[in-house]
Amino acid sequence: MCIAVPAEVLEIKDGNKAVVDYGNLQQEVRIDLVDVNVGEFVLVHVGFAIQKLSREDALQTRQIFKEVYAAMEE
Amino acid sequence: MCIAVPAEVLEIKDGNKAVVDYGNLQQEVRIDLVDVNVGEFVLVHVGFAIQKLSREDALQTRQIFKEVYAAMEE
Amino acid sequence: MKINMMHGAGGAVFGELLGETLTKYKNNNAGGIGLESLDDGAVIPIDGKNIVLTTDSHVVRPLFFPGGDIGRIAVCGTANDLAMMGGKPLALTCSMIIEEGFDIEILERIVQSMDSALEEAGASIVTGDTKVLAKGEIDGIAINTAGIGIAEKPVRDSALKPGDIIIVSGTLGDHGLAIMTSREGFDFGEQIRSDVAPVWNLVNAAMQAGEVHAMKDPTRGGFSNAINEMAEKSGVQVRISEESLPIRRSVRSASELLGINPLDVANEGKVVMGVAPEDAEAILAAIKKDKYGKDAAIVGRVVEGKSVIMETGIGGERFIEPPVGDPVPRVC
Amino acid sequence: MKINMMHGAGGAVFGELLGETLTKYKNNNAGGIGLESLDDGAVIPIDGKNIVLTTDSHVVRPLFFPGGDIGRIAVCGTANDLAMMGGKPLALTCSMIIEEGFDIEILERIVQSMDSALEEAGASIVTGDTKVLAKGEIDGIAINTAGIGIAEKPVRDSALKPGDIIIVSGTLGDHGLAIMTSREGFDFGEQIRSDVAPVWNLVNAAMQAGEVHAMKDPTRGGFSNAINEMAEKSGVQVRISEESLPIRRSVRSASELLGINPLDVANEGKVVMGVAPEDAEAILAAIKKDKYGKDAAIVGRVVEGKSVIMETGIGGERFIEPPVGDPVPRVC
Amino acid sequence: MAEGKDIKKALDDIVDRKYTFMHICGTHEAAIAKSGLRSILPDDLKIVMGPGCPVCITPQGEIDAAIEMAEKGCIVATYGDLMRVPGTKGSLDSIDGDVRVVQGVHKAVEIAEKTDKEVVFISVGFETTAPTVAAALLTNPPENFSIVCCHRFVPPAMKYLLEQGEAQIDGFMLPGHVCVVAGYEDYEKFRVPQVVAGFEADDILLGLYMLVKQVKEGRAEVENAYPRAVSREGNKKAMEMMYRVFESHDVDWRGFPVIPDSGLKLKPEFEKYDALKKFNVEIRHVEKHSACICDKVLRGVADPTDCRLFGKACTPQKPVGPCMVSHEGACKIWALYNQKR
Amino acid sequence: MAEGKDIKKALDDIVDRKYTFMHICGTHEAAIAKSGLRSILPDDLKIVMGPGCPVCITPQGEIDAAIEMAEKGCIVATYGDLMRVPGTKGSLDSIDGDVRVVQGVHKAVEIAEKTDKEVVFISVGFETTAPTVAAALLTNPPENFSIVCCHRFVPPAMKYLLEQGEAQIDGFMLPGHVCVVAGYEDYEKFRVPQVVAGFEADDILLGLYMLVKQVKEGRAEVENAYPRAVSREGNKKAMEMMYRVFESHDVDWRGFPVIPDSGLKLKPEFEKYDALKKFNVEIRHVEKHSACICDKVLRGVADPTDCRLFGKACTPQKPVGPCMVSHEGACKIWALYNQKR
Ligand code: SF4
Ligand code: SF4
Ligand SMILES: [Mg+2]
Ligand SMILES: [Mg+2]
Ligand SMILES: [Mg+2]
Ligand SMILES: [Mg+2]
Ligand SMILES: [Mg+2]
Ligand SMILES: [Mg+2]
Ligand SMILES: [Mg+2]
Ligand SMILES: [Mg+2]
Ligand SMILES: [Mg+2]
Ligand SMILES: [Mg+2]
Repeated sequence: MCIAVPAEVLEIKDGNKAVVDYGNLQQEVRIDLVDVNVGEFVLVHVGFAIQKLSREDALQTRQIFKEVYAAMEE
Repeated sequence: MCIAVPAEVLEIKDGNKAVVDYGNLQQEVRIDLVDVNVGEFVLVHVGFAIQKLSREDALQTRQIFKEVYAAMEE
Repeated sequence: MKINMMHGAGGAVFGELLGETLTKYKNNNAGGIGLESLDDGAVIPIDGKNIVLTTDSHVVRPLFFPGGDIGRIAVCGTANDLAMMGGKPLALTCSMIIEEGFDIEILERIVQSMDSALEEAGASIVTGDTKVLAKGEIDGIAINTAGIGIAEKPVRDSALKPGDIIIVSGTLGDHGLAIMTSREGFDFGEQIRSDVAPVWNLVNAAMQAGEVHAMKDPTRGGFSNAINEMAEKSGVQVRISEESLPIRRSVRSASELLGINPLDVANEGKVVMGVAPEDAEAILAAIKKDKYGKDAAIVGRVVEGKSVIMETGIGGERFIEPPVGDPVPRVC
Repeated sequence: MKINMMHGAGGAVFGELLGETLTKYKNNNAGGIGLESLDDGAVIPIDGKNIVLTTDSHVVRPLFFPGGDIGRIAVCGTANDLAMMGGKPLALTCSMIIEEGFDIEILERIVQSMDSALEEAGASIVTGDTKVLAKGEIDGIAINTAGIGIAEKPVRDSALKPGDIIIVSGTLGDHGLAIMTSREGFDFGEQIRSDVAPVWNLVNAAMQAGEVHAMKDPTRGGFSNAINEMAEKSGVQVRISEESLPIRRSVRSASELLGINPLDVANEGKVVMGVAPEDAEAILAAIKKDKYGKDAAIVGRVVEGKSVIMETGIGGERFIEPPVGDPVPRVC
Repeated sequence: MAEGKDIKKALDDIVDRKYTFMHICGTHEAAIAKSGLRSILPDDLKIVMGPGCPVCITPQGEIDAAIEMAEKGCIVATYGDLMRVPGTKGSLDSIDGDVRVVQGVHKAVEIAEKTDKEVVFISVGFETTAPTVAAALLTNPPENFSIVCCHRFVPPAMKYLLEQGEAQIDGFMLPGHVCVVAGYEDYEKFRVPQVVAGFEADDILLGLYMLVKQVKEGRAEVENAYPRAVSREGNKKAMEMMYRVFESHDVDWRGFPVIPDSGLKLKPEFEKYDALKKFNVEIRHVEKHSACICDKVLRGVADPTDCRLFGKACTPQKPVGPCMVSHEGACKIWALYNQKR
Repeated sequence: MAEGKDIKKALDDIVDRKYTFMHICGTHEAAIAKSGLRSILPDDLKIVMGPGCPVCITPQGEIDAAIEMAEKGCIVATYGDLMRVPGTKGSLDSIDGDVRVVQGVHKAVEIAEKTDKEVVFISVGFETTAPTVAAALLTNPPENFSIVCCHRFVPPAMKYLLEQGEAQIDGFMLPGHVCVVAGYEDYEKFRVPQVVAGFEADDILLGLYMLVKQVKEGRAEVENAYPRAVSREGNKKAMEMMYRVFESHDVDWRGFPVIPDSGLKLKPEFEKYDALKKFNVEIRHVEKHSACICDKVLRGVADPTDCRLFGKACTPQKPVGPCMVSHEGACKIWALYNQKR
């Protein structure tokens, strides 16, 4: 029930802050709630990163999509 | 040092009030400071009649003017 | 530096702001009479036609007052500025800025009043705009009208010539004193009424009757301001005869009571014009035939020199100066 | 009933106020296109010439924002409304309402910005008006501009025909999101910039390249509002392809972050037009040559019926509705 | 859109009878509406909205308290969503005070750092949001900062809803971003089909597909269609921070009664940030309209017009239940539709 | 205008050397300016303005007190004249509070009768005005009404001025409307030529004529050129009412020191109407610039530029003495003239 947007971590700053990129749009967000490194992806909600997004899991979703689509094609 | 305007008393009202006419302009003013009757003239300052104007004295001023003018004409 | 209330009252302080800030456009003229003239409006020649263009924002308080309301002023003010350029009012725009919480019934009354003023002025509101601001961001309502008209022969406010006769189209000070006395609680009721009215018909009659050299409507800053602007821009001296100035008895009484010069306050349905001396009587007669021109009078004449001089009732002279700031009722 | 903020945000609630109160003038037309049309402006035929007239009051906050300021908007907004009627901008009026205490240096910056926008738009401010209100009676400044232009062939917003192709002249949502993010403190700095610009040149190029049937600038209420007005007034259905809508990546990111539909917020340098299908490619090419038309795109088509339908990326359909009230950043 | 059409076909194939699923998330509703997703679903497949935004279910008393803070001269900061939610005498955007929209709690703290005035953050939100507030309170905001804590949890509300009796709902699409933080273990106690879904159109379609499949296969478990962001345990660090600052308690929801353990309150050691205590403001419990049948409307067993408050005590201008607050609420949609006729 | 020319001729005839007279009344100055009277006087006859309006001589501290009342949420009512007189940090018309211009004290009382708010009337004025305030206080204004009493008397100021040493002034035109109320007996103690005059141009010309005549004849008495309104004893009823409510005390005047018995204060039985006591506001005695030479400027023995404050500590924006406050004040005229150059 809460808008959250994926973003890439560009820079880690002091005071639990990081600069992230949402897609041609950068903003400083708080990273108190996650442990992240530059180059990783996070979900940002109300200006806080609330979770890391892993590439593998993202792929896994795509995998499920694929299975559905494959099922249809049978 | 105080703007005061002559007016004719048109009507006496309750509560130390009177309706006066300044010349095509009527207003209710306070008459606490003077004893006046309808038809008499008063000087009004900040919405209060501050003095009666007597016709005779008015004439007397005109008389002084006249004397001055007469003096000149000699 | 900060804007202060004096900046809004016309006159010298406003003049400085105008000169140094508000007119600093390089793009200030579309071929005819432009912003540089600071006249009642602009003139843009289009294929031999003179299109007159003008604008005014209206913020009068109270919104309804004896003799008129903000809607009637919004229409007449702009129609009259067109007329002052010699232009017949044709079409007006209307842009309202309204405060959240404003009563829609009052809005309806304003619109109705505008419509009946349009009827009288022979013009239409052809396009508009509305903005609503949050509570406290504007006090009630502000109405801008702009307008266009067509002038056979544009008339400037700066073309007085020595020898010209100065005519005013009616009594002076009515609007300003009506506003002030209804605002400040002097209980005068309807005894002093605004003169707000459209004047194109009387202006047109005057122009048909003879040579009108210069015109201006004595709005903000009153007659004092208008006649000074005309004299200064024309490079002439104007001499006004105090005793010939048409001032309603009730207005004179109120102005004495309040310590306010009726020449310093706004009129909304009046014209000051400088006319060729040989045409003066004909023009005056033509104006007097109009509904809004009955009290018209010759009030002065133009001579070589500068400034505006009042020839007073006792045979004295004084300057008529543009007022500094909005007049306030005084007791001393 | 009282005015509320919804009344000022365009859309349905404002439409009611418009219909029932603000357009109740009997005197609403000077011979051509009048107030009854609720188009971007009016058209007044004078001796075979089509004079276009329009007005807008500008109250944008903050006064200065990435990509523009209130002065640039005041000039472009009115110049563009003229262009939307097919009119070449010629002359503008400028009427300012200023709060006591306003900084004169800021005023100077606004005037300079207006002047350079005029330069670009090829127009002039030829007449003006200034009112000063007491502290608290207005919040800072409001600027009204009205303007006139000349249209060879007036263009209405109500003349879409089935078969027409819908073109937008560039990316959508830039201005609205720039304003919102600079106002609400999202620290985006200059990453999202207003698109405020004069569009006469690209409009003119489009009209030279082919048949432009209808035009409107998607200002208040954004593209959603403009396209709905066009469809409803024209009595047609418009079908928009979601994937063809040009939206800047940064604007899209911000709109996702804020939960705001970029189609619902204002643009200040964009045009929505319906053009003859056979001319669509030529017109698009002409627009793309203009400085402010690089991102122009064909975004939809007109069919018989009513409403505006979005054909979504997943092959679905939904209505595009005019927004109710000003969008607010959301978290859910 | 080949893909979209393909999915539509997959769903067409699998849907063999009427199915109704409920999502309980405003962001799901927005994504569904934006993508026109309902227009491509098979006629027999319905997705309806539950009590899904933390704002709609904020009771009037909490809005009133926020307004009272503003009237006392505090700077009130909150999310844009809350601005137009009506309390008993108006909404935050209709009052005179200094009310500011912020992106998050940290921006409200920044305001407090730059002013001497009192800054009160109206802290709404579900599990997704509460940890951000905890994080802010754990980093020593200035003394002039405080919050009105209005946080609520999803599972207790779902539990309440399910306990009201039979629902014409075949399963639930769980709120992806709530589960990002809280995980979905808590939902496993509910004996209904549930799928956690993301917010792309594809995510939602996948969620629906998995829900239909689960129903058809007779299962009633929690599946995850959003694994790129959601795990069973959620974000443990975030949850732990949340419970360092807050503890659960019983609160009422707009139109609902008090639901046990469905809200958060500040722990004693953080009471100095409690705006209600600081300014001695009480949340007036606006007397519960027992007549509100939102729960039935939400469970699909009643129409808004079956409610005797509908259009009378309860209108879009003066809503009683959450179904009348939310733009996507069934009661509001019915009311606006009737107004237009 | 035959008449005007005739008078001019009469004065031309009688004026045989340089004469300078002082009026001490703003209303005289206004009438002189409006009628262009100076333009018809013989070159050798000058009429200059003294400390003639009750507003200009109101010290900053009293303006500051009025502003403080407004800032405390009182409705402040006063005459228009006072609106633009600067205190130490602004004038009444530049502040945010509720400040209203009224015609007289009774209108301020009416405001109080219609509101629950406190209404404070800033009560300035000379003998002419003070009795109207007494009349109002004697007719039981409501409890939420009070006044800041700033009334002053003319004769003590004139006495002070005359005691400062030689003046280049041949005589005084006495303020007609002050004398309407107070009579002119009090002025008979001054051993200088004086004439009470009215406010028509003719009245003033007559006054001047009588002054010149008195000087020429070597007299130094009080004559009355305004008998239609003024008598030696004045309006006894008004004066008596005034002294029922007020008693005289020592006050300072803007730019002057404390002048004994030159002001009025409320008698103990009317102290409940004393706004200063009611709201615990003190009139800060803005430290006297002993350097102000207004008295010398007024007596014609110094020019404004002889004052070392002129244009520095004392400007039209921040005036020190009354000569810089009044529009007709010598210092203000000089300052504005210099600004323009
Ligand atoms: S109409 Fe109102 S009270 Fe009735 S169910 Fe809907 S939200 Fe609840
Ligand atoms: S300049 Fe100022 S201080 Fe000096 S005499 Fe004049 S009023 Fe007094
Ligand atoms: Mg004018
Ligand atoms: Mg104008
Ligand atoms: Mg005008
Ligand atoms: Mg507009
Ligand atoms: Mg003119
Ligand atoms: Mg437009
Ligand atoms: Mg427009
Ligand atoms: Mg526009
Ligand atoms: Mg003007
Ligand atoms: Mg158009």
